[in-house]
Amino acid sequence: MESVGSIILYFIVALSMIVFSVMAVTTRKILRAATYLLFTLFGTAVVYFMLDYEFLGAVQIAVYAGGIVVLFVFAILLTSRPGDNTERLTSKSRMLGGVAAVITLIVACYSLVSRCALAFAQKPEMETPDMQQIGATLMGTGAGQYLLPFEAVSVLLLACIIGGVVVARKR
Amino acid sequence: MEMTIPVLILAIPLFMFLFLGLLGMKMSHKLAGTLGTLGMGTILVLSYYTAFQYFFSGAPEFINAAGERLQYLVFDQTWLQFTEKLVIKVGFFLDPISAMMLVVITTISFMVHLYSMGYMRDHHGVYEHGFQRFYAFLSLFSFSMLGLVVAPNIFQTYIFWELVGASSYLLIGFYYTKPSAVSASKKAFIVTRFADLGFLIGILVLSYYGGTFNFAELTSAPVEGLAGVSQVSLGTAEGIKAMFTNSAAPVFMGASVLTWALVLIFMGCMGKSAMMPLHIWLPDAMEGPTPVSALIHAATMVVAGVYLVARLFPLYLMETAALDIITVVGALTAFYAAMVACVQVDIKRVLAFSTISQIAFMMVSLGVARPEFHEGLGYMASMFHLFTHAMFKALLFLGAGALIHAIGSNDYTAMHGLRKYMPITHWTFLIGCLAIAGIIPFSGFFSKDEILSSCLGYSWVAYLWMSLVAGMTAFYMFRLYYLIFWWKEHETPEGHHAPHDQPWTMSLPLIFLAAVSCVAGFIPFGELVSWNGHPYDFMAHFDWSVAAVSLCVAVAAIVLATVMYRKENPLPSKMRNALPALWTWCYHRFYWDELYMFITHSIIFRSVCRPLAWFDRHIIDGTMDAFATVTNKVSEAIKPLQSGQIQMYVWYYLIGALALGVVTILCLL
Amino acid sequence: MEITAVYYLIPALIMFCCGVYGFITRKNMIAMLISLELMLNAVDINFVVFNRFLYPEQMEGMFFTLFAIAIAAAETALAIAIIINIFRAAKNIDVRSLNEMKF
Amino acid sequence: MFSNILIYFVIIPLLMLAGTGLCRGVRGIRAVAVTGSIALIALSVYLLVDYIGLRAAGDSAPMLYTDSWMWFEPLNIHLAVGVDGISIAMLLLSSIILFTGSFASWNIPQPKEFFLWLILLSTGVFGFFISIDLFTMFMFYEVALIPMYLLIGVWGSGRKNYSAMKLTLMLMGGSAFLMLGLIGIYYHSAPAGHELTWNLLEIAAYDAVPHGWQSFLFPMTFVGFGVLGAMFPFHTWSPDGHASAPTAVSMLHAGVLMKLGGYGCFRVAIYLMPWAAQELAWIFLILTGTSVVYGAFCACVKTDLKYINAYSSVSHCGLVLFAILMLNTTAMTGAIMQMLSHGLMTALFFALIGMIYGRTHTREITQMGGMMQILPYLSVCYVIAGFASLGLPGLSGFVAEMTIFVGSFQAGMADYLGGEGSLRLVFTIIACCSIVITAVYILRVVGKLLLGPVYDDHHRSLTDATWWERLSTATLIIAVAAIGCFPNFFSNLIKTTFTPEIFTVLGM
Repeated sequence: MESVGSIILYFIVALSMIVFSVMAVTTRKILRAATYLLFTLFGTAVVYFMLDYEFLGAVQIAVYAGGIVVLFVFAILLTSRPGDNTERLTSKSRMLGGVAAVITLIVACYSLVSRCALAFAQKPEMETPDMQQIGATLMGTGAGQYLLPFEAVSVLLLACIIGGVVVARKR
Repeated sequence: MEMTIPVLILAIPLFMFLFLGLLGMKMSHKLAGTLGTLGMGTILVLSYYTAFQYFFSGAPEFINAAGERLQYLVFDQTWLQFTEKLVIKVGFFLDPISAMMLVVITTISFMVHLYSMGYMRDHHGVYEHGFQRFYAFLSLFSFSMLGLVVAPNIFQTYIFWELVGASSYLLIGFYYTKPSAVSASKKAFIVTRFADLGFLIGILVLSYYGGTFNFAELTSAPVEGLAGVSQVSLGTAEGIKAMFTNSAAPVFMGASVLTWALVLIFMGCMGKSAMMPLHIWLPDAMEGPTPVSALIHAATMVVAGVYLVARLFPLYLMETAALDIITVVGALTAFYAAMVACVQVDIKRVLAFSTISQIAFMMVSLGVARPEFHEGLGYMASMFHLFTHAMFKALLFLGAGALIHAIGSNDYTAMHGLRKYMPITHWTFLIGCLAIAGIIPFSGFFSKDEILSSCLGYSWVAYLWMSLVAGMTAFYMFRLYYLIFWWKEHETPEGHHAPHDQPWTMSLPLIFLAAVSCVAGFIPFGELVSWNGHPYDFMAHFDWSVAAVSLCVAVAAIVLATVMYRKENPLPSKMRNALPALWTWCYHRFYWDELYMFITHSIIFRSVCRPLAWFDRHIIDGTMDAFATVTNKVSEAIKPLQSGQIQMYVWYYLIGALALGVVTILCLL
Repeated sequence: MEITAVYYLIPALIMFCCGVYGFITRKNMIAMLISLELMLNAVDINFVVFNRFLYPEQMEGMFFTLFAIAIAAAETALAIAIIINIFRAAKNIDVRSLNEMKF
Repeated sequence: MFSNILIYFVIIPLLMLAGTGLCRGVRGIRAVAVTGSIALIALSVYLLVDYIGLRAAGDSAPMLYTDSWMWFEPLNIHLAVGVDGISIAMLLLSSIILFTGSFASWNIPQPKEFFLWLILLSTGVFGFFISIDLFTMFMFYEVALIPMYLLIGVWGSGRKNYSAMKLTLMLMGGSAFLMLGLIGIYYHSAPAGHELTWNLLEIAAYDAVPHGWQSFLFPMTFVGFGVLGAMFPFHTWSPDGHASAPTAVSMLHAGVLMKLGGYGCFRVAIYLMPWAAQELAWIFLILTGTSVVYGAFCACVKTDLKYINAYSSVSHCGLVLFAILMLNTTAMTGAIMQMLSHGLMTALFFALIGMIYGRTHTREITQMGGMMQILPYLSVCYVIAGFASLGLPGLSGFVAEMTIFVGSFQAGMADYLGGEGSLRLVFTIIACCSIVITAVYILRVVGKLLLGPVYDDHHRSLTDATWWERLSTATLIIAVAAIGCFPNFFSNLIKTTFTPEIFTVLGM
């Protein structure tokens, strides 16, 4: 049984996530969309905290909210001209997209609710993984440890930096 | 008999061909011609020696105790083995007719070699272009023809049959810059090739049932104790016939298979010997140099058909239906050719049709020959006529060549009254005409008389028919003779020398052949050649009543010709105007060429080849192209799906994923 | 009231569907990228939720999310670089105008 | 591995490839090509002599010099080699044609690239003829096909892109059938309990392909190889392809590559699936019998020299496949001889056409005439080639055709008298008719092109053959005449393969 506070918190977070993500895709101002995305990402971070993954929540805020959204904002500012940041969606395509999204939602929800008993699992007790443990797992080479993907991601990031520079470089 | 001389007889001309063909252009004209003639002279000596040995040495492999002539296989060498039994061997087969043919071929060939030394150069003594090539081809022809007559098996005959065809093609087309010569050579080759198709199938049928290609095993029985010696035997031929009749399918389309085989082989003979309806190539073949016409298209190659029928004669005796066909074809051809010969203007054409007619005589003679009547007189008569005809027809052709050489034209309209200018030619030509007309004592009289006798033994219709043709022969030959040498005084065109007799190289062959034509009739041919090797007295079968009648007919025809053509007079044109349709048809050779033109051009070319080629390009190839076109079209059609619009891709993906999800859910329900 | 896994999964699902909607309707490439981030984020939540609710003693889901975040960052950076480049070349970032290389 | 003589048939071309790659300048490349092909001729002659010696010593194995090296274990694929008389004849043919082809492309532009591809192609050809492993055989087959696309597409003339594409696609289509057939054979190659194998000899010895599968796999392999053998109605790549190809490629293609088809039909389709060969022969007899006269008729109306020759190839190669299907020793011997003969004379034809085209820049016979006066050497060679093609005794065409006709007629009569229908007989006679039609189109060309008056006075200034052209044509003519004059040597060489103790599958 959860505490009432956490239930209330849950609802606030869930509702804000849903609302902001809907707004992020429906708003016509692109900068606003980025802002709503930021809020959604914050909500996600909160979810991580609620599920006792504090490190993950911190990463989410630092990388997503702090890095990626800033990147978006820069990009928007670089590529938008005044008055150009509105786009008109035809009602037809909007409707089609909406229908597709809704059908997806229905299908997924239906299968989740009616077919997936695991979805109703109780939250078991868990110790919050401490930093030492996370660090060891990330740096270890044994079973269930992640040095190789870690290094792969580092290479990817390096490649991405170089690639970004090369692609965006002015010729 | 040792092998050296027969091998040399075949090897020397082949060597001369290769030698002159490869190196001829490097040597002078005169040297090439002399070498060729000397080579041919050597073969002449060797062949005479061989024939003499065969006929007169009395060796046990040539003649048996009963005085019957035998067949002797001098050597043979496997050339190509098809199956255990069917083997093509190259060999040398001596029997009366091949020995006789050796003499004929080498004599005429040598005369032609000699004659060409004079003929193939103009009045200033300049040799014609390709003179060496001419001698090379003559050597090739001599090689092929000798190989043909000495063949011990039918496949060797076929091989050399094709080779003489090819050398004939090369020689007819000798003046290859002349389109008419080119098309004549092409026509000759293709028409004979068509006939050879029948020959080939005939060989296949015969060898399948008979199980052998060898003449010795088809028509003769081996003689005990002497290797390679055999004797003509009806028993063997009956054995072959039994193989046909005992097989699972002895009859095909109403005739026995043996008849089919023999008729198909005869089809090859019809092509080579220019029997109707495959005769159309021979008149055109006169486009070749005249010595070639004398050698190939009068004396030797064109009688190969007769020779082959004679070679297989015991088998033909087994199926008299095939012999009847030969008789009918021969009789019709003889008459037809004689009719046409009566109106032609080109002297070589006249001689060509006369050749067709005379070969048809030989064919008829073979067709009517039966052992029951005068011990197969027809066979002997045919061979005898082949021999005499070769001599006098070569004489006539060489004489015509001399005229053409002197005048520069083939038409008698440019000649007339030449008897004073060219006496040697005149007299030799006259002897030739008398011989072919059948005037005693020239050679043609004897051979023709025997043919008529054997026709009489077969049926009186055949006798009358052939006598009529004999009369026509005398008529058209003397028409030709008078138109060339009499008719009116010769008018030499402005700026030309008066025609005169030819150099000795040309006169010598004429005189020699004329002499032979005078005396050849007295050769006791029956002693030498008969269908089964059994000699018989020639005079015992001589029918004086037949001889008298034919002599009368010939004389009457000559008289008619004299009346009409000796002096310029309006009688010929009157006769022409009396029967204009007949004259036109004869003059145009009964439109056979036009008929063939129609068949080949309009039917085969336009209605078969062109539609097939169209079909190939448009239907077959079109189908293949259509595969490509359809593939292209389909890919063009589905190319927009790969629009590069990422959102469209997401749509496709989403729809697919949703459909999959829905289906899964529905299935689980 | 017990907050079970489905309570987290449903909002994530809605977020995902919003991402889908945005991705297939928006023409602005940056907006599409934002939608993409939404979808990625929704998936991340799922990983974490399943890890937390079903296998609390393991950390695979968490680490997967961690790496996903890192890769998302890289991807976004590169995508934005490309978008800027496209903008330089085409003077707009409408996704519909980007099919010229296709044919 | 290097102790086996056969492997050198692949190694020498590979060395030639390396040599050509390293060479600079056209002289070096010519030297490499000529030296290499002389080495190959020498090798095949040595092999021929040695082979005859072994056979004379009584070695009656189906294939000699057999050897096998594994190169892909999981599927049991070997580099297995071995030859019999037929393969040796084909090797000799290929090396002669490569030799003459090198001379025929003496002055080709971009010689380095051209010879690289040409030699790669011949590597495939040689490899194909020495392999007895189906997979390796197929691999070499593809190696021989692919360079053709570039050789025609780059060095060709006329509609070369179209032709190259068409040729490659059609042959690849055939390969698709073939691959299917070969894999099918592999999976039924051995009876239960034995390891599956690609080895021809083992498959033939097991004779384990079930009849139901044979009737599916036989058409696959026969059509697959038949496409390359220009079988009606899959022959249309041949006229376009040959018309566009450069001289040496036409020579190699018509002379050797089309032989791969006939060889494969015999070696794979019939040798491994004799039951189906007997049951289904009638379908292919009709097709091949048709192509014999069909090709000849089409050749009668074409005016482009290469088209005429390509259709003539359709006719002659049709005869090869036709004879193979007769399933008797004589006809099959004839088929192989026809392959040799056609290879040599068609190479000669294409060489001459290339030489004439190189001078007059036209291949239309209506645009030329009287070449005999201008180019006597080439014209005489052309006449000889024509005579060989129309089957003049003393040249190769005659002996091959006669062997085929005699053999087919025997097979046909055996069928007819045995009450098994007269299909073989009828088609034999139809095929015989081709000798007349061949004469028609050959003499038509000879008459139009070589004889008669000179058509175009500009042609009068042309020069006759150079020494390399003379060498190349003379070699081919000598080879053609050698087969034509001494046929029994070749016939016996080939026939050993069909002797009962070796070729038992058909009960011949």
